[in-house]
Amino acid sequence: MRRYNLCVIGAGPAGLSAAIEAAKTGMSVGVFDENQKAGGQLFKQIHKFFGSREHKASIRGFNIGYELLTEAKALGVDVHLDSVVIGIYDPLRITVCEDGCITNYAADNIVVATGASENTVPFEGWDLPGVLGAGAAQTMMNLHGVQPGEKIIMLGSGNVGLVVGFQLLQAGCKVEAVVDALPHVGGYGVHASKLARTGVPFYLSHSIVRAEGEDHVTGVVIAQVDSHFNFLPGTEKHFDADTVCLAVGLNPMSQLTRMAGCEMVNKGGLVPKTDKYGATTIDGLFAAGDVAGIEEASSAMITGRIAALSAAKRSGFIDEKQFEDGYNENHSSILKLRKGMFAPENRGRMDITKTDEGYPLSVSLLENGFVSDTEIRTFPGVISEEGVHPVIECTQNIPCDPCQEACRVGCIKIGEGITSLPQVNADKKCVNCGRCVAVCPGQAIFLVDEETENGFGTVTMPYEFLPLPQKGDIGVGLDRAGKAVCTAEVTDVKSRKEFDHTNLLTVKVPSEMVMKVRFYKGKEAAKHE
Amino acid sequence: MSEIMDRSKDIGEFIPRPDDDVIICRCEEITRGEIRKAVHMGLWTMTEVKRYLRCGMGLCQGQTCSKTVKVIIASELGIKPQELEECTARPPVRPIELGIFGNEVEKL
Amino acid sequence: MSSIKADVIVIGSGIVGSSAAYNLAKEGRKVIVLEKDMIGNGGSCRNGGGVRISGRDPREIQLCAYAAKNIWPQLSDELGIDVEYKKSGYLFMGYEPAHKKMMQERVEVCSKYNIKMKIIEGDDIYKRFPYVSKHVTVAGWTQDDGVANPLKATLGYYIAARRLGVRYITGEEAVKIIKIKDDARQVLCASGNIYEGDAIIAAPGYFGKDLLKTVGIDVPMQKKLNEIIVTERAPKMFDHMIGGASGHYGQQTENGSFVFGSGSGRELFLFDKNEKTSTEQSPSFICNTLGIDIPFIKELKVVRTWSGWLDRCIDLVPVIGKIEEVPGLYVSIGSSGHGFGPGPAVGRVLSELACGRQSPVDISKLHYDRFDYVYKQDRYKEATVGGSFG
Amino acid sequence: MRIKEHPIIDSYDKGALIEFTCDGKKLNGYEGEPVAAALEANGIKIHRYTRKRHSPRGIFCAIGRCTDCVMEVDGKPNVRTCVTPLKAGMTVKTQYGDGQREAEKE
Repeated sequence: MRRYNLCVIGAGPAGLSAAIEAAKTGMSVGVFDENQKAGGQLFKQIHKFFGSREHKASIRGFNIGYELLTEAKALGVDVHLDSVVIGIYDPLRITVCEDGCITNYAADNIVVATGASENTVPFEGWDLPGVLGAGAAQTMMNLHGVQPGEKIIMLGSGNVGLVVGFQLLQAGCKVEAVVDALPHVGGYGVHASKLARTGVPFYLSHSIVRAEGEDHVTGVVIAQVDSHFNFLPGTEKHFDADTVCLAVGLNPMSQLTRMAGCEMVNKGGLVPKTDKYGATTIDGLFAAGDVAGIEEASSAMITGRIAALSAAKRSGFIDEKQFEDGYNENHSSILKLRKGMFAPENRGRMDITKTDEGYPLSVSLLENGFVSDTEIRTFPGVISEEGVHPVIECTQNIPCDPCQEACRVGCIKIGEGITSLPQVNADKKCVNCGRCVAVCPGQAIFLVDEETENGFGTVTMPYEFLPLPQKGDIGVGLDRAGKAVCTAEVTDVKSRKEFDHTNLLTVKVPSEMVMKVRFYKGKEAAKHE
Repeated sequence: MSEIMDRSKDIGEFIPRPDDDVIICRCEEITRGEIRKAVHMGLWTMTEVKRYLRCGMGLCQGQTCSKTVKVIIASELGIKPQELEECTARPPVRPIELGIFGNEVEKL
Repeated sequence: MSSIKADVIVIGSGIVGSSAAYNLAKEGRKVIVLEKDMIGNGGSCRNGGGVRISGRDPREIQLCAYAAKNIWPQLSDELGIDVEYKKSGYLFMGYEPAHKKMMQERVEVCSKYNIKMKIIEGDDIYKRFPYVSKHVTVAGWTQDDGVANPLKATLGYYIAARRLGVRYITGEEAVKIIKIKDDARQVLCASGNIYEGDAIIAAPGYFGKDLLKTVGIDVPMQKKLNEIIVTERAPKMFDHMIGGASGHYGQQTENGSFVFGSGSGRELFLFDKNEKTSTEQSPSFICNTLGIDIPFIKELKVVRTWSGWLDRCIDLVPVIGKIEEVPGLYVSIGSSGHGFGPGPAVGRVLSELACGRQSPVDISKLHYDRFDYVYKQDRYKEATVGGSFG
Repeated sequence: MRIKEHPIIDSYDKGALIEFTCDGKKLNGYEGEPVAAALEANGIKIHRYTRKRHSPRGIFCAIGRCTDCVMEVDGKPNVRTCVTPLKAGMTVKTQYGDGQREAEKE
């Protein structure tokens, strides 16, 4: 029987990272994935990642996918695509369906990195064509270049719902509403703000009553829910929509580990019980990434490396010292990500009212998806001074720090740990380079000049839509809530390779609007609203 | 090992709900009401409900509905979903043509 | 600790245990069923669903015929649940002269009990059963055999028995049968609970071997892992039971899935397997042999494979009946992989015996005492694999 | 609808433009893309009608897990269109219930 030192199941961020780390120690590695392409969810992730440089922050997911795949191949990893692992058997054997036959492979170690699939929520009409997973919509548009629909209702305001919602806009679809039964936006506030400022309304404490339609979705009725998620009569609201995206959480695809006989625990779905090294209760069987507990892709890459190091140590490819060093490095890296209000232990908490630094959280952000005009001024990234300066509307403790490094003149400081709120240092003079605006994965940084000429100022914002406005265009400025508040003239458009498709749009607006205007629409586009 | 359950314990009458007609298992087209009724007939585990109603026995093998089915059964029984044991996970994880499944080849 | 009392304590909630409980409850007896796992999670819910008289050992054929004729046809009406029983026949396929010889022996046994089994050869096979491959050269056909849905039947008995007031306690593992003076009266469970009745019916599957030992009853049996594959649904192709001399057996169920099991020959060496895992070899083996006999099945997708322990008795027929040396104890164990079809009858037999009446069908050859002295053994020979299951 | 221009994705990794049929109608798609993507691009949302309720179903998970998007592809029913690559000349049909195999359609 063909034997690998390490068989990795799943070629997503965790699996590929595990394969690379293991191959570096000299292990023979086979990676098996049921898809035709490696990369797992990475190739659907067209947004810039959060985190720090070591977590590949500010790099778009699909580019991380290419990097990992290239590295794995260079290290001689066998990547078996179109290969379904149908079972894990004792003693450490996998059965694979590939090339029209069944083959058994023996493994000295196995890393299961099968990821997660989407949760569902049943309501009347949820089986109609047009109701689909948010991840499914993402697959259709980002991998296959096909719009999943035209008018979309997004159910779920977690990061998946928010990120996919924004990507639907980028793909040219219209997002009619983001709906969530919980009273608070579940995902990062910066993701919500990106949607809200384009005019997407948020309906918190609401859920879908039914999807209407004969052959496919033609309308959606939502209604308010009480704290027990029961509908409140009389609050129904109808939308014309042809698509409903379900973004109601992820479920670890842990069947293989269950099949293998691993002890399972409940962590938002059944996951194999693992120790801090990724080892399950079966000797030689490890789990990494979402299958061991839902987190971001950045964390998945690290848990993949840790599992691979554990396997390498177990099989004598590295010694205790090498293992300790590798583990410590990865462990400290993941700890940085697992801090702040979105840390795994804070998941689902509704009672956090202040940032780690003690700033009151924006209530409007949690309830409406955007920070109010008065609230925004209370955060350390928002200052008012003469001349151009960054305004950082990053108001929650999320693990991310590329802005600090992007600023070469030291205007931006992030305190202890990467989850601290960025602060703008007024003593250092902003040089209007725009790097911070382009690099921020949350698109939460703006360059504001309160007065450039009599009664007018400028706002420079990140812009990732088509068609790209041109210098001299006159359109409307939208506030954080997506409401048109004034006429805006495009005075500059910067598109640089280093900005990686994040264009910098500078608009001229009345001075009293510079702390309000956060998005721009051409006159035509604004008229269609 | 399963928890001790006295199947004669009173879990109350079956009370119809307006959403009883909503499909839960998309493959086998089993509704919320059917699942709730099955619990009141004495089927108190994921496996028993599945075997009796076929929810989770279709082409996707419960990968879409099992979490929801679990919540429905637990709510009828008045327990937490985590207290219910999952149905056994069994190969093949994806549907595989029998001709391919029977074509075992050794690769060296 | 005081004991929990009923008229009869039944150990095991499989088709036999529940059938017994149901029949007793119908007579107004107070019954408690103790189940170590969940309802019917042993062989009763894990089999090919055959209700077969042909191909049976002569010692149990009457029991099987009794079930097929007197219970199965009315069972859906009786329980108020469609158990999907059909007297749709049984096709047994062979490939070589030795198989024909085996079939002739079966025909002989059947004819003694007035069951018509006939042998079909060559083109007649393909004319009547167009989906059978040319690899099959000889076939046996028994019209009186049939199929049912094991899940619906096993759970149906449970639902009906529970409706009649039978108290089922699941997760309650019987570990010891306690005698009071000469009679089996109490059952001690792992939980510490003690149940007491005038009679104890034990239908515990393989794991009851140790339980019976607590009153000195030792059935020579071992556990054996059997595996089954299930396909996607397909339009109805045939509604009868099928078996092949290469070892497979199964049916196309009412809902359209094909459910087929087989042995790969390694089963007896898999006794240390975790029950949750099927093996990497057997499903592939089943698919392979099945695909040879019924080629169109190769196009269908397998959606599930599963496994289960069967309680394989040394002479491949069960021990059923009253244990005279332990009064009050009635047993069904060791059905060796073909206990589903006769299951409802076995339950009825045990309920009759527990009520102090005679068995409605001759079970004398299935007596526990048959192992006591070597000269009593009718035959301890290894049966051919084909047709032994289902 | 196909996305003609995308602000982030410069190009999609697509094969050659080829023809296939859906319920007898000639359609275009790119070789190697999932059948489901080609259908969605052609505005086809209904993949099958279920057995019991005869209700329409389409794409749901798009990763081959939920099996809701199955259709009859080249004579075989229950083919997961979201993970089945499109080939030139492919015959795709709306599936009714469990569908029919070519061999059964006499």
